Amino acid sequence: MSEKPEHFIIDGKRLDGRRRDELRPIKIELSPLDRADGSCYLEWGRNKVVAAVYGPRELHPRHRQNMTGAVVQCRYNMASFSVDERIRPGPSRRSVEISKVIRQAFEHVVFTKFFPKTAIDIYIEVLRADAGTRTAGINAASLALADAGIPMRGLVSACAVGKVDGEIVLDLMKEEDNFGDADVPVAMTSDNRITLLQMDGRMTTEEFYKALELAKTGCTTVYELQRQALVEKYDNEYQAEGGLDE
Amino acid sequence: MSEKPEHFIIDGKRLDGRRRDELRPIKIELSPLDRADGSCYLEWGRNKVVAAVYGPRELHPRHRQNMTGAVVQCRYNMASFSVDERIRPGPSRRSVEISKVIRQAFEHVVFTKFFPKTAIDIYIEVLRADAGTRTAGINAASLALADAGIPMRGLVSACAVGKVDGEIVLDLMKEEDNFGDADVPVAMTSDNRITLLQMDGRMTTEEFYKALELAKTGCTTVYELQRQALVEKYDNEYQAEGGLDE
Amino acid sequence: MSEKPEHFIIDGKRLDGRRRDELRPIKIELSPLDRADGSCYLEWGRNKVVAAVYGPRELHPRHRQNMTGAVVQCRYNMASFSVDERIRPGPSRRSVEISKVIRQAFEHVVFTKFFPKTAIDIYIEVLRADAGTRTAGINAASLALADAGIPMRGLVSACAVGKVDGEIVLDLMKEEDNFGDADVPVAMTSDNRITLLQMDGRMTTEEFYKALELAKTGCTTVYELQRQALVEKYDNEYQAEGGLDE
Amino acid sequence: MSSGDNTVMAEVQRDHLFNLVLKGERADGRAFDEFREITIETDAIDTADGSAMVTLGDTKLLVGIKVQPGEPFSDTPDKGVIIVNIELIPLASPDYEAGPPREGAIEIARVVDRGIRESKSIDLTKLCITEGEKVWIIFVDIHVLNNGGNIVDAASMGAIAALLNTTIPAARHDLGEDTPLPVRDIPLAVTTIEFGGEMMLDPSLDEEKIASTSLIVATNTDGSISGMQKLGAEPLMIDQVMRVIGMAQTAASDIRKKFLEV
Amino acid sequence: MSSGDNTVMAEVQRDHLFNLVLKGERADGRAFDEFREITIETDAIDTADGSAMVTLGDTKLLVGIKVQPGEPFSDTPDKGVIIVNIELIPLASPDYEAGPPREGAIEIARVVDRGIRESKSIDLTKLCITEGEKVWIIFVDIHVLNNGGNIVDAASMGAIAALLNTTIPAARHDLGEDTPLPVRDIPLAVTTIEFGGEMMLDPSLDEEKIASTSLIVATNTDGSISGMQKLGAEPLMIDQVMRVIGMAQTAASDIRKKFLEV
Amino acid sequence: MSSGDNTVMAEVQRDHLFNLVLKGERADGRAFDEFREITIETDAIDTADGSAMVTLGDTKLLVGIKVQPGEPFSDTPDKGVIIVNIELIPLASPDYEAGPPREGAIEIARVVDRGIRESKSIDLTKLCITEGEKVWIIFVDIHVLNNGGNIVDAASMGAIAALLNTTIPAARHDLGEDTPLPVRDIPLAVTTIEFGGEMMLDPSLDEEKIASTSLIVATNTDGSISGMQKLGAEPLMIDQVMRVIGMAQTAASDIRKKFLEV
Repeated sequence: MSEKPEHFIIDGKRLDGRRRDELRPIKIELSPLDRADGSCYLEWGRNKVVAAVYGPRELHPRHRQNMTGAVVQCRYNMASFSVDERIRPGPSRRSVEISKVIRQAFEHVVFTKFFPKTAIDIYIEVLRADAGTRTAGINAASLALADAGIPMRGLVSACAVGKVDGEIVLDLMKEEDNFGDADVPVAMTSDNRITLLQMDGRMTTEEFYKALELAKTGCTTVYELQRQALVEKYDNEYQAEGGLDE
Repeated sequence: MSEKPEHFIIDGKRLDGRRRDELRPIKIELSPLDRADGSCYLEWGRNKVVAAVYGPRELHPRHRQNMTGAVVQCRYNMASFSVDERIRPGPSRRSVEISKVIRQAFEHVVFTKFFPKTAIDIYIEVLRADAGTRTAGINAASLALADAGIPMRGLVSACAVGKVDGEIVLDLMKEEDNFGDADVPVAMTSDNRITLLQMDGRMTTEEFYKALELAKTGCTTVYELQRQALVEKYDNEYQAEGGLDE
Repeated sequence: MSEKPEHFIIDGKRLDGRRRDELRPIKIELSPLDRADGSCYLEWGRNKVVAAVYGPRELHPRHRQNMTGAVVQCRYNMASFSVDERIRPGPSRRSVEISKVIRQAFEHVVFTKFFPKTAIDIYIEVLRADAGTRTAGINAASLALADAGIPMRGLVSACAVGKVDGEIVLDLMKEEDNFGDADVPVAMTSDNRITLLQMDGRMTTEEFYKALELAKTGCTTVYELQRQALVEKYDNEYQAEGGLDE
Repeated sequence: MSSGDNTVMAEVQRDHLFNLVLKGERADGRAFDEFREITIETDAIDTADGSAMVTLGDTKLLVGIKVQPGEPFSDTPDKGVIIVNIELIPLASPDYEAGPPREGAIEIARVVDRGIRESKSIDLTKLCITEGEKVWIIFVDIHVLNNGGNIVDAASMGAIAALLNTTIPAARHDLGEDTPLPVRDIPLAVTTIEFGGEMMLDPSLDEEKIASTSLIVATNTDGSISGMQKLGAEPLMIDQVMRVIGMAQTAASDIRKKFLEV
Repeated sequence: MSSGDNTVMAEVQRDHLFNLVLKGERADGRAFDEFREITIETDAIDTADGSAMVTLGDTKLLVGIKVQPGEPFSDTPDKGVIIVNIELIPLASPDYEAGPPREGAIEIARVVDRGIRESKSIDLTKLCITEGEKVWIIFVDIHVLNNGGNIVDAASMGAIAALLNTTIPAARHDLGEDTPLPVRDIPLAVTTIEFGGEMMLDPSLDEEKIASTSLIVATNTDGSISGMQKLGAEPLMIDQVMRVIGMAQTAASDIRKKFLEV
Repeated sequence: MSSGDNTVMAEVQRDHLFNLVLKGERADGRAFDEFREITIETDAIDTADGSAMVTLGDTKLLVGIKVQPGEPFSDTPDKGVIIVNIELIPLASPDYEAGPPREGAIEIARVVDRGIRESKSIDLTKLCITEGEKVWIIFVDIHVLNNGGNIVDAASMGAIAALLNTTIPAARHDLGEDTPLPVRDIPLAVTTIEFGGEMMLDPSLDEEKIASTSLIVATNTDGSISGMQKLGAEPLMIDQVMRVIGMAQTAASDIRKKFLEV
């Protein structure tokens, strides 16, 4: 466990050299897993997460089925070695809550009505955690859903905003998350409809408004990266299948 | 944890000033909860318990249904803060046993045959425990069943008897229960049919007979209080609905 | 916990006086339990195990049923007082694994096809454990299956072989198991088809071959004892029923 | 009953409430920003080190606090610990089942917990007995007795009311004299639901069931925000969130003044 | 099989047993106050610190005692601990299932436990090693092998027989010399069922299934009562209870003399 | 999908693979003793004290090692502890379910565990910090990401690769300087399936499903055997077992040289 730094922002630069409104580097790999119907591996700073989607598929036990649409299910899990102190395998209160809010982040965008009685299962595994695993997981899951061909209104993009040294900053790194003043994870669609919103810490109303606006620009950047990853994949497949000749 | 007192009875008076055959004060409030089909809040000395009844209602899973009558179910639970030392939430071996004997205390009086395939659920929550929570719970549950309109042969009334300083006394308080020689919880119908009987401690046959006879008078007193509470409630409802004009 | 002995074999004799290829004494009692469909009590050295078989019988829940044959199930369990250090009741990772390999030791010999949708349940209780409880359990279960009248290709017989002081020996006793170099439990049919094979420790290929050959002779001896127990039982029953006059 | 959620009756009720909203009304006659009747009775349970019985309309719950010495977390060796637990016992609703807490109960407990923790209402460093070895553990157990809707707000009121009422039982553990638990702020979580395009405070059970989405906002005495949680599938726009924050601040301030700053 | 409880066969059997009772008879020819054959073999398991194998008619069970040093309960720092556990393993009956102990097993274990504890048969203060820190924990594990009815009485006999046979393994734990466990009394629980207006001791499996109610009474060498538990829905009158107590005392006295006071 | 195991499609596939075997072929063109492509990337996760990402054909898994001080087992007070755990998380296969590890996962973990432990690859006495009080506990957590068949062999490679890559984090715990974990041998478990009378290494998912039986053999650098486990109902003859041992030794030796002895 590191110590609280004296300052988080020095000469306009954060501890890892980023500007206040700058995201950590993001790397996306689509379809790394072939058993799942869709999957995505995503690195975000030092976070490493993988998401897989199965479905629509039969839902058991039957009494959990919904006659009028698919049931979206989500399991967010951290590998026992993904953090400094080993985590006991199995669900924790934290992971149960995060699984729930992630599920609800997608219920609006998935066209569940097309698939009554089925389940759409989203699995997120955190292999290496830095701050922001839930938002990293959402971004990966969003792409895994697309990769699985699940019909959606659009992608969901997520990032956190927070407050350190009295300033609103984008995409908290671990020290900022642990010792900062506030953390606000946000997920939204490309037309800025918020599907996940949580808040930890303490902020004034004005600060909070600034934070949401900053989250909007962060999510827009993430959305562009997600879109680009999908375009590249389909370009590659198109060419692999013979391009115009097909 | 208090120390064992040197004497439990001094000049014919017990530690809280009661006579050997005297009950602690009882206070009854009917229908305090509106979600349940019937409910009752009861104070007995420093015990505070609340009972609620749901049913007859559908019983899941189906293989637990009885084709020829309702299944009576009971859950006795102590709030974690109801005693000096915090109790971990969830069932304990003690609460499982007490739930079972309370359930059996009612199986005789409820006309289960009228409601095949259903469940009648009795929930008892101990909010503040002194000695005698199971008998307090039974008295409250009996009234909650009546309040829910469940057809019954009659009310069940309960109290404990015990032995301290070599004497048989009615309705043990906490010190008498912890440090006394014997504790006998009893539940019976108004015609003295015993539906719950347990015993802890050591007694001769003669003492035990005296104890049961004392329990009988205790239960009769309790029954009168229960009856009065029901009468008052129906009087009030009758007047609220317009009395004779209705 | 005893200390590791300096030598396991002195003048060709093992710690309990046995030769390298000698089994501990085995005692078999058929049908000791009348609730089960078949049962067997077996002592093997200081091991005491009892096996019971129920079935073929209905299998719940239904989704576990196999339309084309009986499902063989096995539960191996050690009584909490069966070893020096008390065991917590309930399944352990060890007992789950042993239950599985024992089940598979029988799946080949039981004619499961005759009994679609049913379960054949094998229960093994270790009352007193020395080394070799799983093989003792298999030998008892084999007889309990026969006692229950379950149609089988033949009996399964089991014993362990191992390595101590660099030599291959039959049927490890506790010290040999705890401090020896290797332990190989084996189960086979009377025509030497291996249905269970596990190995712990370290052996060369040559040693392992010798071990398997020794296991074969051990299993043959066990088979003779099993067969004899069954013959005696049926002889007794035949005479009890009136012999030739019947 | 819960199986009836998708039935004709549910449809009819939904339509009825929707039509009311169009007219600016609620089924029980309240204004959109109006709470149901609140009562808070502290010192309800003398075996607890602090307690409060809360009613909010038909909702009824009991919060009991137990304070015990115990080990600190390894990453905060000089701080006490707060553990918030909620029991949605089957006595309180036909929809609750016995068993370990489910998703919903865990979420509520964690939201209430964060509201208290993040507001820094309790100075956890004052709960240290011996650094790295022994600190005071504060168990906040929320026992729901009747679910009439909006458990979160009732739990939040009950938790802070009970904490304000709590004594650290140092004498009982031979650790000096009993002292009141030092509480520095009064955080309150307020739930707003969105339905038919309108925002409403303090949802009743029926309103809760048909809400498209809801947003819980925890605010402090100085109006600052110390917790937020969006529930439900429908999305919210930034301006809606800001509007809800304003409603929550006003409502929390009212409740704080009326019931908690005594 | 258990699903057959409500079937025609169950009806027929019930009628048959009822007709027998009217004639003062039981299916196996016993008198109403007569026990089935009992055998008690102690020292059955040498890995246990005490043990007893009991057969009671078709019922067969094994009791093993383990004595280990451990921490006392905080409210009785100077007393040893007795923990009675019963395993109704699926080997013993087609009606038992694998898994954690259910209501029935917990009740039996607790009734047997109270019979021993409340009789003060074991002087728990003699099991204190270091006050507040270390005491002897006595695990009484009851392993049912064949359920032929009346598990409680068999378990009660087995538990006290095994305790009488128990050595405190002090040497193994470097805590002095081994000593026999000091047992001061021989409590025995006896079950009486009510059926057709008659009271019968030691119910067989079939009788147990059709009993309206049953009463377990634990008595001591001096005839005093140290435990009681009513099971089943049918009520009992005070005079019936007193009659049952008499039957239990006589039966316990017989068993004690024949099998336990050697 | 798993419900399709007994269907016509499964029959057809079985027949197809059987016909291939008769011609000495496998569906993916491999020889019977040929492994699929292997990659092992160590140091994959910097929060772990050692780690390895393994791909074996379509199978993908991640092994992370955590080394922590803790108490030794009472019967081995001077030895460190290895705990192998495998998580068959539902992300990795449509057939896996969330929940505590089942029979299959427990068996794999125990087989991999024994392979390492029995080979004496890790000198556990070197992991003792204070005898009887504190030793290093080595948690080997195997996280399966994609089940493409033959999890055991991939897990075995990953476990030893990660152990070879492990540092004992003594400095973090104020217990001296960090040192590499001392690994003395490179045990490898190799799975052989029997199908249509033939023995095949490294079964794909389809082959695994139709195998009659399989035998896992763990061997060491010197060719000695340090673990074996037969799975499946079909029996094996002694000569078959010996043949499998030879195949496993050769395959393990190849993999060891190519990937692990660097």
